[in-house]
Amino acid sequence: MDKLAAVDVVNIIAEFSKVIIANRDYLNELDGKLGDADFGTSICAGCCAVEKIIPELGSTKTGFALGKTGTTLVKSMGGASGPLFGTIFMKAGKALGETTEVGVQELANMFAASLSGVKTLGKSDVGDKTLIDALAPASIALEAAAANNSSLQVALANASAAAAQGVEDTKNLVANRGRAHYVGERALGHQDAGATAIQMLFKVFADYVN
Amino acid sequence: MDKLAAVDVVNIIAEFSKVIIANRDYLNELDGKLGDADFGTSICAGCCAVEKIIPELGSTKTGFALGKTGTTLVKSMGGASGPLFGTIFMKAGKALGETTEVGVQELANMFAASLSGVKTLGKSDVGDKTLIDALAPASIALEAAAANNSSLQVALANASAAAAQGVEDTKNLVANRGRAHYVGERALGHQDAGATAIQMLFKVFADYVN
Amino acid sequence: MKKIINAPDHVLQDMLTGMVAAHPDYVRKLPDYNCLVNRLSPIAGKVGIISGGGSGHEPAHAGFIGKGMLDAACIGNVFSSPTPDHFLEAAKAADSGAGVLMVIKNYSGDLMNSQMAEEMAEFEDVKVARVIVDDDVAVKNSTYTTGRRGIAGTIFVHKIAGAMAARGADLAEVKRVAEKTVANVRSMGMALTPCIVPIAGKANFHLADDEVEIGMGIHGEPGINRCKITTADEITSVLLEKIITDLPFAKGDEVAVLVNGLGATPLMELYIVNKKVSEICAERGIKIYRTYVGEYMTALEMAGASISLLRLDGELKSLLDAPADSIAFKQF
Amino acid sequence: MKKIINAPDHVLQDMLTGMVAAHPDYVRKLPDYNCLVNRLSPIAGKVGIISGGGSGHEPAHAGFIGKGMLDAACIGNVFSSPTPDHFLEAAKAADSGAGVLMVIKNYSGDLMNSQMAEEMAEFEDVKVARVIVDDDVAVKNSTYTTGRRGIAGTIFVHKIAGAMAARGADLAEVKRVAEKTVANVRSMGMALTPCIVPIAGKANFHLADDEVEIGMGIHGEPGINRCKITTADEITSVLLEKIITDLPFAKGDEVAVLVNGLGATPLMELYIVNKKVSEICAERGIKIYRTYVGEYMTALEMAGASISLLRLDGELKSLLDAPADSIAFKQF
Ligand SMILES: Nc1ncnc2c1ncn2[C@@H]1O[C@H](COP(=O)(O)OP(=O)(O)O)[C@@H](O)[C@H]1O
Ligand SMILES: Nc1ncnc2c1ncn2[C@@H]1O[C@H](COP(=O)(O)OP(=O)(O)O)[C@@H](O)[C@H]1O
Ligand SMILES: [Mg+2]
Ligand SMILES: [Mg+2]
Ligand SMILES: [Mg+2]
Ligand SMILES: [Mg+2]
Repeated sequence: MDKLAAVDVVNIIAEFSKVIIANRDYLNELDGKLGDADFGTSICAGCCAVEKIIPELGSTKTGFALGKTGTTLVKSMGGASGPLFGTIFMKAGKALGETTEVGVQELANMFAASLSGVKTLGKSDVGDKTLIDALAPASIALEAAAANNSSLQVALANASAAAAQGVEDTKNLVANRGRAHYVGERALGHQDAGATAIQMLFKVFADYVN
Repeated sequence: MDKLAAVDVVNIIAEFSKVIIANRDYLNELDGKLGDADFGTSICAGCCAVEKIIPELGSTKTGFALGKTGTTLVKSMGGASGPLFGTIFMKAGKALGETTEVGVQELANMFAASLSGVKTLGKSDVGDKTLIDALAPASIALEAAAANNSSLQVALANASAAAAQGVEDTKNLVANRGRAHYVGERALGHQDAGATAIQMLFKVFADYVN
Repeated sequence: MKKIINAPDHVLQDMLTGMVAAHPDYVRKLPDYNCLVNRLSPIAGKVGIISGGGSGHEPAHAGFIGKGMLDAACIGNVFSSPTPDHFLEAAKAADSGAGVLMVIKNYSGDLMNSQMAEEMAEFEDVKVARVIVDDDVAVKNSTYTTGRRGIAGTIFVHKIAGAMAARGADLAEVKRVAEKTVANVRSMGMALTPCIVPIAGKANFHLADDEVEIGMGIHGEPGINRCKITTADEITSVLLEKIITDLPFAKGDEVAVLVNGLGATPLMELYIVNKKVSEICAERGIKIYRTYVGEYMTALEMAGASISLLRLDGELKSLLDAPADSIAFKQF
Repeated sequence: MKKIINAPDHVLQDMLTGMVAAHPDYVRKLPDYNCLVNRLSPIAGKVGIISGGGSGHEPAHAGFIGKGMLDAACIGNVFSSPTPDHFLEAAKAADSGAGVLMVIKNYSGDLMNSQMAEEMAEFEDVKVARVIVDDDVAVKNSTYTTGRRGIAGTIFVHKIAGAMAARGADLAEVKRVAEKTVANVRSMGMALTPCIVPIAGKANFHLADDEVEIGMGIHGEPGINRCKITTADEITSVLLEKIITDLPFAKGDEVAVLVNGLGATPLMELYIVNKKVSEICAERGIKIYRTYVGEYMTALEMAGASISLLRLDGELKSLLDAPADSIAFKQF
């Protein structure tokens, strides 16, 4: 597989939803260490809403399903993560627009857009012990893969590995600001829930092309 | 001792206050079985107020100290027992009035007045598992003693014994109405707190004349 | 016992001080008496309305002092009746010469102390009448009562009598509508947790983690039965069934509803109860004219709620509709 | 978990149904949206005021819908921000064409969802401005915030902005006084017990039988320190000290005071706190212009209280004094 078609994007969205729903309690548990233990419930509500609209996602434009998934997440999640995950998909969709095929360069473009959208909305950055700490390294890995003309498989494998490492790194972060700040040293050893969901997203992408 | 003078009445009131104050926790505990465990606190507050006015109780009229004690109890106790114990002393005082000496007949008169006052105010009667179950038999004992021309010592010993028996009898009562009604069978085995205080009053009288 | 207090035997005085400090435009305190008095009272020609009882039921009763409701309230220690002199002084402060109605809940202590005050008032040339509220349909007798307890339905008596007095009616008329209110109001409560009287320092009963007490009184007196907690809908149905069949409230009746929190119950839960109340009334053809949801007659930090229904006629409706501007009950 | 509810995931809908049933003269619900709207809104020519946030803080925020306060509120799940479409629909329902001010408490979720709504509103031709309330002086950052949390001081923002809008001021002017209120209000709370989010089913922290948490947030977020419970006077002093030195409030300042219950604290205890508040203000020469005591911004059944102080100038005083007739905040 060289490029993802719109239908592949829909399949990936469907698979991501399945994975998230299966990990609801785990994500709640992770959020419980640094926050209010509702991230799993919240993103699960979002993914359930997404599952319901999967039949409506058919289109030749790859951006369509992503954008629609984003607005669905925004409308169904609430909390802090709703706008953030919504933005990730909405910005990704907007970056792809009417494109009918997604290659490595497109993947790099779309997640760069997602990353910048999240940073702006969340007023946060790398090192704040948030989902950005998984999204940023994955995005960088994709840009490197695009520069190196890597295959889709290699690009997504690298991105997934980078996201996984990013999640691992959140364990060692004591944030200077934001929600993880107040727990201070107590946050050490715990990985961020939102970052974990991002890693799951990249793993679904990587597994799909294999 | 044949008759009680006004000063004896004051001494008895003072002694009664002492006894009650010493039995605060015990009376609370008894009330706790059938009510809200505040009777000791309540009557103790009354007796503390009475102790403060003891110096003002000097008079040749035996009714004066009793009446003043009654109004003091009413003003300082609150709850259900305040008006009742206040009435006991107020009615007793009123029955004696300007009398300078209290013999058996006077004792019978004063507690008959107390009893009828309590029944009217409390809308209660013998068998309701209240202080009436101590006051009524004591009052009857005094009337019998008066009819038999018994001595003060015998009359008060009988009254005290009758009150004690009355308290004992409250253990076996399941009231048909009033505050002990709702606890029903659960009230069995527990003596009434108010009746216990009445018994203490008669015991103080009996001990004083010995 | 975990409370924001200074000392168990200071709670009444500290609270009174805090209330006057918060609402100097509504109330003043009588020196030497645990009585709060409407800043405007006595109001010339108006019958005075006073209420009294133990504290621990806030905002009842002093919180209902204000235009169109109470002229004064006398407040006892926690869950303990004030003594007659406090009732008397409250009555005197409320009296403009037109007489005073005492609103008393049916508890032995309140009854006896207020009755003594009524007798004392004669000597002070204050015309006093009393109305005894006994709206709780749960049990016939209870810890402090012979007959039914007076609970949250008392608020309606304050409102109706207050409005009638504000209209300039005489004492007999004010008493008449107060008694009419008592005759038409029925209530019942339930509790999830006990409360702690500060001076006692510990709860006087225990409820298991999954138990509720149906018919609980506002001092923690036992109710009808203790059962496993079920849904809000079921609990509401049980309470309302008992209330409706008692009067009985019938199809076509118009009612005012009061969903009252006992202290620790979130307003969210009271509204959830009210949802079911409105559904049951609709099913039964009972028309809801007005609804009040909130904390009106509490039992310290007890978790639980009571429901009151007041059957209305034209007169009661217009009195209920009248504006009121008290500390805790305001209506434009 | 012991609650009077039907099911953890029904609490929001059941509550909204119960609220509308209780107050049909004040609010209507937007079909398909968790938004309650003033029955009279949009009011021709008037700037709309809306507030939104998670539920569990009742009466905040829908309880402040009414004349002189809010036109609409959108309500999320317990302690969770509503999604942007709910903010948007609330804004649309409140807009008469004069624009809408959104009153938002400083929590990441509320901020982001309302910001998205603000962006979406542009496409719907609704002029929206936002004011962010961050009155809690306890901690700089917390579970859901960057910067200070918004807590009970928000009530003053509703009141002042609502009054300004009722006067017919334009959106910029309404926003100006709202921001002036935010600039002059400081709050801090403390808790005695945790609360339980229905869907979680258990408390997310624990306090020992003799512990209090000073600076606790309204979702149970940690504060400054956990210490042994002392007297109401001491606790009040600690909170007020932090509040007063923060702005700082100075001798000669005139303030409005809000002693707010977090859900399970008896009104009696809130008045006891207010006693000390009034004493401290008197000592420091801070003049209390108005005091509010009660439950305005709660955290489900959490026991505890917060204190808010708002420094007033002539403009804020007259806006605070303006009448208001909302469900839970009424002022003649
Ligand atoms: N300002 C932010 N910027 C980026 N990510 C954030 C921000 N705030 C929260 N997150 C992410 O959202 C996750 C928490 O989401 P969730 O539990 O749904 O929100 P809430 O804090 O409202 O309960 C965190 O694990 C973190 O990755
Ligand atoms: N109606 C009544 N008639 C006679 N005695 C009564 C009546 N009600 C209560 N008592 C007496 O008062 C005592 C309880 O007093 P107390 O605890 O002070 O009152 P409360 O019930 O208000 O807490 C009881 O033990 C009983 O003897
Ligand atoms: Mg969370
Ligand atoms: Mg008792
Ligand atoms: Mg008592
Ligand atoms: Mg959350």
